[in-house]
Amino acid sequence: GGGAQDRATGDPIKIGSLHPLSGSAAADGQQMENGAKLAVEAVNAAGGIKSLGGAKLELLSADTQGKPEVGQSEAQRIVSEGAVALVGTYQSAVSATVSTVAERNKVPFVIDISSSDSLLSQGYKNVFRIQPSSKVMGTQGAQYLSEVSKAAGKPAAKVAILHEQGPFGTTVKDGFAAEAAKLGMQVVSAVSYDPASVSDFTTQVAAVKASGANVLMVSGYYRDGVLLAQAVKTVKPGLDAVFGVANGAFDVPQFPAEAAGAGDGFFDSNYHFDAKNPETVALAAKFKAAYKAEMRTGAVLSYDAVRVIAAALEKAGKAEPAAVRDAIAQTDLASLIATKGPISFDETGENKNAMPILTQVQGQKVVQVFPADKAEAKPVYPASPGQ
Amino acid sequence: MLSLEAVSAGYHGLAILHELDLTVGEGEIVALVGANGAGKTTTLRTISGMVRPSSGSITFDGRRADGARTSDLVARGLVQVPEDRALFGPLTVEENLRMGGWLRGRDRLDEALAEVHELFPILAERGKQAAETLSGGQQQMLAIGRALMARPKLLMLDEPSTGLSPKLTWAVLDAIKTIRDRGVAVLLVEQNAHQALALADRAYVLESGTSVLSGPGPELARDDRVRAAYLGL
Amino acid sequence: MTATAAEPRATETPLPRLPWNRHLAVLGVLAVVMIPLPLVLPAAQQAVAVRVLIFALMAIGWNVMSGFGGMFRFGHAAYFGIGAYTTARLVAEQGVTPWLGMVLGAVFAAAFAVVIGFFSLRYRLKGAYFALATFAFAEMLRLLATNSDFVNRAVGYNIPLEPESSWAMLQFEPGSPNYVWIVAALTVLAMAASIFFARSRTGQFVQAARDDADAAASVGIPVVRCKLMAMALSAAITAVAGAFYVQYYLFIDPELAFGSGVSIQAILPAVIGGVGTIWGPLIGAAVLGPLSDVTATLLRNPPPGLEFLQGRGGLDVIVYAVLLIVIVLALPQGIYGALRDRWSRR
Amino acid sequence: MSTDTTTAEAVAAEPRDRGRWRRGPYLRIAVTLVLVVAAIVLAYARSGSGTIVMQAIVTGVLVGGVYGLTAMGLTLIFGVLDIVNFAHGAFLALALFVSYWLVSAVGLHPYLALLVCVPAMFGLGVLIQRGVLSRAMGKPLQNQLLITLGISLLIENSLLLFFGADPRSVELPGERGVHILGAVADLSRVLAFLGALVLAGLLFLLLQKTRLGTAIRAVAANDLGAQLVGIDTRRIYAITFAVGTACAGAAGTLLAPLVTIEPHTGALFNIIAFVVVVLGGMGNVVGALVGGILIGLVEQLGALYLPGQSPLLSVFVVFVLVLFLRPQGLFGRSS
Amino acid sequence: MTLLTVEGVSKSFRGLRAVDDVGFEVTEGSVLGIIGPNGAGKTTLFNVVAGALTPDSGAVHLGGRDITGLPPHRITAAGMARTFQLMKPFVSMSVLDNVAVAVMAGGGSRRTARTVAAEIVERVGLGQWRDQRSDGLPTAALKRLELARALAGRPRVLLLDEVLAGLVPAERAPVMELLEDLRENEGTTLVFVEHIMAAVMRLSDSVLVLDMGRVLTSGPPAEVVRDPRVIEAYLGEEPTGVES
Ligand SMILES: Nc1ncnc2c1ncn2[C@@H]1O[C@H](COP(=O)(O)OP(=O)(O)OP(=O)(O)O)[C@@H](O)[C@H]1O
Ligand SMILES: Nc1ncnc2c1ncn2[C@@H]1O[C@H](COP(=O)(O)OP(=O)(O)OP(=O)(O)O)[C@@H](O)[C@H]1O
Ligand SMILES: [Mg+2]
Ligand SMILES: [Mg+2]
Repeated sequence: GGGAQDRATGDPIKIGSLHPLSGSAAADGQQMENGAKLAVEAVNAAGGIKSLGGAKLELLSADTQGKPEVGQSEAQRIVSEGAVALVGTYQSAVSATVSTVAERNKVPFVIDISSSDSLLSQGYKNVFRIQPSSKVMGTQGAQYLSEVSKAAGKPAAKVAILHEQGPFGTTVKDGFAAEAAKLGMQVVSAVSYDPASVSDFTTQVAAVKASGANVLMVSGYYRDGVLLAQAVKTVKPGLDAVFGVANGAFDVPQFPAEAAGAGDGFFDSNYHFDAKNPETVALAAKFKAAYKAEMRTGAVLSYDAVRVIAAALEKAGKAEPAAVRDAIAQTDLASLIATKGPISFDETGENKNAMPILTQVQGQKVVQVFPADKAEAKPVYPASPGQ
Repeated sequence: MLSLEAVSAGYHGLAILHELDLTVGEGEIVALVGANGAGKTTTLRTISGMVRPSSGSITFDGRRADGARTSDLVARGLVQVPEDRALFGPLTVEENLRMGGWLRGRDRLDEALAEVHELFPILAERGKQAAETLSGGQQQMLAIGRALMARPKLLMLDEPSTGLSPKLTWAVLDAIKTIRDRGVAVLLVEQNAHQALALADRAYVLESGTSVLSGPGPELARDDRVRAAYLGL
Repeated sequence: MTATAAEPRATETPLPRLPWNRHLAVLGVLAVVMIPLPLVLPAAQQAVAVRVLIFALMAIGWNVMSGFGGMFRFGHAAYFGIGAYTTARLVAEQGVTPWLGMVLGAVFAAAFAVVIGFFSLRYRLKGAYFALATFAFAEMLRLLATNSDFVNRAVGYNIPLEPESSWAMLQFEPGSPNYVWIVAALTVLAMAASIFFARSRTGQFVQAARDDADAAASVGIPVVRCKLMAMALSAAITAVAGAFYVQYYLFIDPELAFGSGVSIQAILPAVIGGVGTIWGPLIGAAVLGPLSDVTATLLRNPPPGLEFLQGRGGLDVIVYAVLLIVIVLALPQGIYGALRDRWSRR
Repeated sequence: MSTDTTTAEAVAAEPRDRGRWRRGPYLRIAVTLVLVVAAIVLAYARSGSGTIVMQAIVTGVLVGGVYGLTAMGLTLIFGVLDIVNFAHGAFLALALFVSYWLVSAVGLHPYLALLVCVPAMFGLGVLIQRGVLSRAMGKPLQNQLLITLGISLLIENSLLLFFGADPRSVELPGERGVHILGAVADLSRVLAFLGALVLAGLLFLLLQKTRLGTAIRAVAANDLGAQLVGIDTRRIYAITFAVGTACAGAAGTLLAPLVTIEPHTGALFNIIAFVVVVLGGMGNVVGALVGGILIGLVEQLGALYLPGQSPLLSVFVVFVLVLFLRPQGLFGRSS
Repeated sequence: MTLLTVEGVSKSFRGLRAVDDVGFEVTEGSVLGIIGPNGAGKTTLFNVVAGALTPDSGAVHLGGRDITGLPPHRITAAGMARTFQLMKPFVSMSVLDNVAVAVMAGGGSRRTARTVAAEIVERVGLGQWRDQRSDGLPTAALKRLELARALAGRPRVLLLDEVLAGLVPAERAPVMELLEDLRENEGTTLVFVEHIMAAVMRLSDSVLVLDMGRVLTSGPPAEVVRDPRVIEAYLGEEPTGVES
């Protein structure tokens, strides 16, 4: 087990934060690291962990470089330096090796982002996840599409799917397609692509145009999302909507500007910070002041992950990993991201109340449009993307 | 024109040349003979700046030449045809020759080219052929021709006849004389010591990196020590 | 010989004895020294030690073929991945002992190496072309694995955690010295294999063929067969590294197994340590493995005066990159190569 | 060595595939074309839609032009200096960021950035060659590989440090879809393709028709020989490497409106660029363009045959086949 | 008894007929010298006979066995060894190890290989270089190393491509003596290419003259050198008197 017992009173309580601070995912990793830092500062500023005599938190940060081996040995190091809990890590492969370190050392690990369903299907006792699973996102995405299009009086009948070929995109697609069939939507084509090497989508979008689909569902990452927007603008496929599901681009604040108008009207059904929550809005302002960058959802998830741990410490009254783990399992904490309810974990460690919300690019900004209680604006449907 | 004074040089700290003295005068053919491994090639490489002397001095045309870079020495008129010819294999014969005149003005190039073609007519005939597909003898002629394109004041030849048929050997040695007659000094390393000495105005005998004998070529050819050691007589 | 020939450099001495036995002796001493190591190292350092030794295994494998054999490969990930996936699939789906996976993985990798190697040699690929062809094969395996249900597509495999420590399943308590011992033992075995190979008939032939294949064939060396044997051994050693990797990290996916980063990791230590030398890969791994940890640690708590560097993303990699360039420039023969040159100079 | 006919000895190393593809490049080009046409017909049969196939062809050719563009500097450095330059992608990324900076901070037109980016990258190339790579000349393949790997890590992470990790983009004023043969393409992509054609033409002229180009080829053929005709080989090496990086600079500017600009963007092109270099024959800039287009077509048409498989798979299959049939690349010389 | 038979061998490079319908026979224990202008196809002929190149047509028989198109190592195993005009040492190895590897490749055991190799090294006069890496050796030593390696497999036929080129006249003598010794005392059959006529005259029983890939003439050395066609194509008129 961890060396938390050695903690002399007055020493800070250590929490490990493992993110890709360099490498190809550094943009998100640094956001998340900053989110975790802000959470620690917030807890300390509010008087620390009161049940432990106001003990302060200390964040032990590590750069996983996006490499599972590095993640593993850094996690091992942080655990042996006395961390009582870990947050991380963005990439599923890295989360997988960090999970084994957590499980074997019996130190709780709260995953902020990593979508792979297999992470929580190992029967591990010490691994929890805040974001919704890929399957939930796929299913929920189909429901949103159905509801929004019906409400607009133009029900989505034929849907074409374009998804990245990894486990993430595939699982999302499967969940979406199954639910879409139930809801009476016809999936006319499902084409996958390699997000690492794709450099142009015009052929795929031309094929979508030829297929007569009225909605294009897209599940992928940031770079490919931007490319897709460009292709849609070029080909003008005459769709009612480009509908992202767990799309890594369409709900990112920079996206509208980067796509230079090409992304107008794009939907994304994704886990997202709750822009209607004043606490979140305050955090966004703080984030911007501290790091000179627009806050993304990832930062909020890390923020929440650290808060989950802080709350568990408060509840346990002991800075011991095992006690913290048990307290995390009992979490009941209001979230800064849009959810169905407070963060609370089921027996596999999945956040029961995690859910995606629907955003849309309107007037060069990403706004929340659905469900109604989270909506900042009304969804525009049909959105006639690319016109 | 060229003089080496007490030059020592070698590879990886291992000395091959020991305090070597050598001079070549204006318009002279000087031959350098010696056993295999005596350091003939090393001498030429040192003069050309490919090997740095560890001590001693080299003067060429009245200026210090040791420590200078090979390409600068070429600019000063000191040109070598190395043992392995160092042709530009994929380039055509004509391109090879034109590269030989790299440092010369564009206008004088055609003139120089004509002179080389006159000396080695085969090179004109094969102008468009890639150098690497020439036969050994043709390659040797090309290497000499390329060196002449730079209009050297001193031409150094390292074993120009090795591997050539007897007929071509005569041709090459003959060409060397012609070159000298055009006013170019020649420093010649040659295995056919007999011919080399016959051809040379002066010669040096190199042994273990130092010159042990020197004098007019034909005279050395009659020296008993030389006959025994190098001519195998 | 004539009297005027260059001075003899070597005097009449009895035939020099080759230093093979010395190599083996050093290896033995090293093995003994390794035994208490995990007992004194803290858990985090043990993790680094294991990573170093996995690198070393890969580099030893790479060196057999690319160092001794001169066939510069840029696709060792293929063998590593075959070893890793064989083990992972057997353990995760059949619950078979990983030791079997290790052996089978080595066999499969060797077979794959021989087939690919045969075609590459048959079509006389050389130099950069050979390197890139091998790279292409590794990439093809990665793409196939990513899209094949047989190996779980891009999801890869999680190795189930055992409830108890188990030698049979190669799983122990976290921080157990057994991990270090096992990978150290594998490394010692690989080193021994590499030493024996280098001194074997085939090994000598391969080195001759590396220097000049035409000359080797002309003295009667069956060049293709020898090279294929080197490839097979090389692949097998690398596959063992892959198998152990899976068992230690308990996770594998196509990128981890077949990605180009893996191939680079096999090359780095060998080049830093000394290509084509017996000890190069091991020394290189020992230097490089902890290097990134050292730079990361240094920048986590920067020395006085450099505090502004703290927490800048990417800086640790920059320092690492600069060190890498400096090492390669300063020691072109690798660390062992440079040391050996210095010794022999004396 | 005091002997001759390197060629006759080299013959022993030549592949024994007598008779195959022997009749010079024309037959090779014809065979390649026939295969391409066959692939197109098959793609049509498979997808059943002329517009989609047409779109795939147009996109393939245009994307291929971009691949060729990224490979041009690489093939030059590879062919002449014999350096497997892993840093090429990083140079590209650097050029992308320079272009981005020129457009966003200085307000230049994206293509005017060429005027700054190309000379700047040329200068950087000289610095890197003189400062670092010249010390590794003549060292084995793997040493240079590691050095360029180090340089690429250095550049990418410096970009990360200075520009941060957030993705950026450059917008081409007047960007729109252009209709070509019933297919559409971004204007910027068409312009990048034209840029690739121009660049290939310029490099070809430089290498084949100028004195400097002949000197570059001479140095590539025989370093010592070049010194012996008075060529300052150090200078030529530096210039060649710099021309290679300047190509990356040109490619970066032309690509800037097309891609998401991140420190790692260049690395995405690296692998394909290597494949293109080998396909086209090392040191052959026109080959790089043709190879790039071929890869672009394979990728796009391959996606029609095998939807769901990564298009890279078909690229690598074609690559390995070509290597086995012609180990020196489609348009390379056997050496 | 005829040991080596070459029948109508041809080999072209991209249209150039480097070797054109060349045939000859060598009886056991005899010495055949091959001469001809540069580019006549001598090295190419060797490459074909030794298996480094496959002939376009024609056949090679060694001791009655058809060895056409066999890979080089099989031909060596069948009893034929060759040297390279452009020397090809195993540069990372010492002179002794160069030869020891060749001994092993010829079937020698690993234990005795170095001892056997040491004898050969002495015999060709490389003793003083024995433990030196072969990459810094002077030309003369490299030529001898080629010879030593070829001898390691105890060949019945030895193909020598210009082993004397690059040696000063005085150093040619011991090598020629060695070749004579091989032939006298071990019955080795020699086929050699050489431009040094003194050696050709002294060593060969018969001479084959190639020109432009074809056999120009063949016969006893004294006759061949008087043939006007040979003088025209190859020997030329010496300006200053024949070297001895
Ligand atoms: N690159 C090198 N590295 C180490 N030693 C070398 C190198 N080149 C030559 N030598 C050594 O230097 C000595 C002199 O060699 P050099 O080539 O100058 O002799 P040479 O007189 O030209 O002989 P040859 O007639 O064989 O050409 C030889 O002992 C040789 O081994
Ligand atoms: N790879 C090749 N490509 C084209 N032509 C070649 C090749 N190899 C050899 N040749 C040509 O074949 C002919 C015969 O060459 P070969 O080396 O056999 O001549 P040689 O008689 O050994 O000459 P030398 O006495 O100069 O060594 C020459 O014209 C040569 O240019
Ligand atoms: Mg010499
Ligand atoms: Mg020859």
